[in-house]
Amino acid sequence: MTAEVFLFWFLAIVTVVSALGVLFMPNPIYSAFSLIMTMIGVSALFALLGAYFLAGVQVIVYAGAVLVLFVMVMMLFDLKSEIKAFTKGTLGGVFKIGSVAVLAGLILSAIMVTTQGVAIKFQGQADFGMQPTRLLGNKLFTQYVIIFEILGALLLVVAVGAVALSRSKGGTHARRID
Amino acid sequence: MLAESISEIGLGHFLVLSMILFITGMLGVLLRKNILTVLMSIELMLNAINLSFVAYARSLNQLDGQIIVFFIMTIAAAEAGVGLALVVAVFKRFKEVNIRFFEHLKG
Amino acid sequence: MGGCVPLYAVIFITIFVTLFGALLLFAASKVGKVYKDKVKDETYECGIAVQDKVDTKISIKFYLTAILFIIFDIEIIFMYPWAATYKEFIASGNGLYSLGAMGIFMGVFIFGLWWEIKSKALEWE
Amino acid sequence: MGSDIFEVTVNALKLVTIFLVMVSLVPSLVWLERRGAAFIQDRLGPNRVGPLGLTQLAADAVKFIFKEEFVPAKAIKFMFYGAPVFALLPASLALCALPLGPIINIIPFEAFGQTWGPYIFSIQGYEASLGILFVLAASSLAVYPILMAGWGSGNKYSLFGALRGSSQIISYELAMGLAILGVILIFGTFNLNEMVTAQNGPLSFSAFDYSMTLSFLPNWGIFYQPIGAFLFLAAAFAESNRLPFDLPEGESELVAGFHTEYGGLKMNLFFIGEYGHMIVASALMVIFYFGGYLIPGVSPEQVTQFLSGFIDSQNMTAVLSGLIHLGAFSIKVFIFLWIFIHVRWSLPRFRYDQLMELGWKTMLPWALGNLILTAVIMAAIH
Repeated sequence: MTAEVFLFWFLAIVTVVSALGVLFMPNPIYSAFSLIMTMIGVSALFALLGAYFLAGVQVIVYAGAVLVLFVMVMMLFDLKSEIKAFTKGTLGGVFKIGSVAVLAGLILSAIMVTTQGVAIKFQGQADFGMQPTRLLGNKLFTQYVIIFEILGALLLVVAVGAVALSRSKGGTHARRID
Repeated sequence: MLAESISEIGLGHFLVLSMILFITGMLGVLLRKNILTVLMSIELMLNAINLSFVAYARSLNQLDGQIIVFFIMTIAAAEAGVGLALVVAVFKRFKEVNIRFFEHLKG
Repeated sequence: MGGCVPLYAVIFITIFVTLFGALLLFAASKVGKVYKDKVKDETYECGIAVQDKVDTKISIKFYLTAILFIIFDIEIIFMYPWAATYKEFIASGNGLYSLGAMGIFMGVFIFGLWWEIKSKALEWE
Repeated sequence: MGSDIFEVTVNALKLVTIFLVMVSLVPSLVWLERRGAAFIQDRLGPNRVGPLGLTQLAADAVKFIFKEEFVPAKAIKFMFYGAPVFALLPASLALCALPLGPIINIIPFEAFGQTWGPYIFSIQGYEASLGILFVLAASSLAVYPILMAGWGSGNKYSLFGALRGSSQIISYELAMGLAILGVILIFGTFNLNEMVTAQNGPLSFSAFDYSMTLSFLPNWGIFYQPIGAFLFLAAAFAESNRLPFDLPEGESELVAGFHTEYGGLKMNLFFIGEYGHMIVASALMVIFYFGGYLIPGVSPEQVTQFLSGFIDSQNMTAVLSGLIHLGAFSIKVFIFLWIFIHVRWSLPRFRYDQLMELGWKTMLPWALGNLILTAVIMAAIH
């Protein structure tokens, strides 16, 4: 068992357990902390796959920014642990879980069929230095430059939208004419 | 066969792991009542997709997959920003963050 | 193999530090004497009787700051690969192209920042 | 982790040592801070326990451990205890990724009837190839202990302190990220080791086929990024919650901020985290702008050559040279730590709106301007 194999199983267990934590924790704030753990685990998996830049970005963006916002919003709501964390309806629940199980089976069989003999070779394949990041930057600014600019515009729209939403004095009926 | 699949890590392993995370996120979206948990589950699903993209990028030895992941992360962050701004606005109005709130939106 | 050294080391130091803190806390909880007291267990509010049902009103500004942080953080993250490759672009004679591509992006960024400042979204009082 | 037991042990010991040095630096820094404060305010400071009051450190440590264990009734136990433990993590993770000295090459040697080596050791916990990104990622996790403490204490002052603290940290992270971008632009790499080696030698500018060498100045980042260095330093103060940015603890408004309910060892762990951030920030400042472990005017090769005049063993020379550079690095870091302490006792605290205004409306535009200026100059002089 090589180092990578051990790391993979370790990280797989960490991510799956904490992902299940997101699903089953009754208190959303614990769900959030569980999700942080998942994000860090996924980031470590990225590092294992040689995507060092993405591993860093994953932690900075998800754990360092998005989840901070989630936790802060939960503090605003002052959410207590919910007794009924899941939606009502036995029949609906069975139907949902059943359809998800069918989807899982489909994906699994697709993976089984398509990945016969496709292996990731860890030894000596990936370059763990600065070079992949430079190549990524190069590609981003030549081949994908249009998408990059569009995303810049998208982020501007999101910033304006967030400000506008926080301006609204609560809900859609706030400024109705009486 | 089993021993081999434990000691040899291939693309399939990462894809199956990605699928498990995706399914967990999906169940969270479908089953949880709290809208914040639903949003977090969506983030989890996007993460699962990212993982499979990076695994493919490594397997095919191409960086395009990684760039797509970079874009997905941007979209996910934007989605979280707008989604939470909406949730805060809704909470200020109705003091309620459960999914059943959306029943009020009918007609 | 080489790429895995940091991952192992990072996991090692994470576990070590966590254990160090936890054990220290555990040891400290064993050596000191504990006197239980109902009044002492109360939340500290400068000696005033605890106001139990507080409707914690937290300014919306904190969330707005966090949301804007996410967006600007992403934009800054986009600049990292650019900064790493800028020297190469200059060396290969495409410096102006790279600068222009980033200039448009940066223009959008600056416009966003200017708009936020102008619309008083960053105003605290 | 390594190829044989010796290498693995040394690497693990290195990590543990760096962490323990960080932890044990904190009491000395606290002593320095108290004596320094007394010096600045024309007082004596702690001088009773031992020579110069130095054993005050040990007395404090013993007191912290023997303090009564206290949990408020309303606290959420997991968060309340988890916060101080996790407060240690970001700083120690970041510190382990910093290059503290040059790489030591060990040629094969005989010991215990066996040949060991050759080895390559770096005076660094681990070399993350994208060092800056790793440090940024680790320090972006520093928000969570604060939020956990604020939430877990079940106290509204703690909660407000935590919200303020986290908002402040994330706001200044932007300015910090942009200031660091200037450095990346200059050196063209994320790797901290490459950055330090790029700062070797005398300062030389070259533009339009002209080149100018100032042999009396080292080739440090500060001469390329003066504005960036200042912005980075200011942002580092805010990131480590130090005065004039210690709003999360603003005792005039919030009792003691997010650690209102903490006492004894738990409080001490928060302290270690905060001072750890200070150490990391100073070390980053040195690495980005002040040549890292390099001694001004002397290159590592010259040091090794000089040492080999006295010592025969090549391995001993390498190790000794490494230690000398580590010493140079420590001196530089200590200068910045002293600046941290001096500023704390010289400047008053900001008001919260002033703080946010400074972060978003002053430092962010300046950092952006600095970045654009750097990029344009780099393109122009080519």
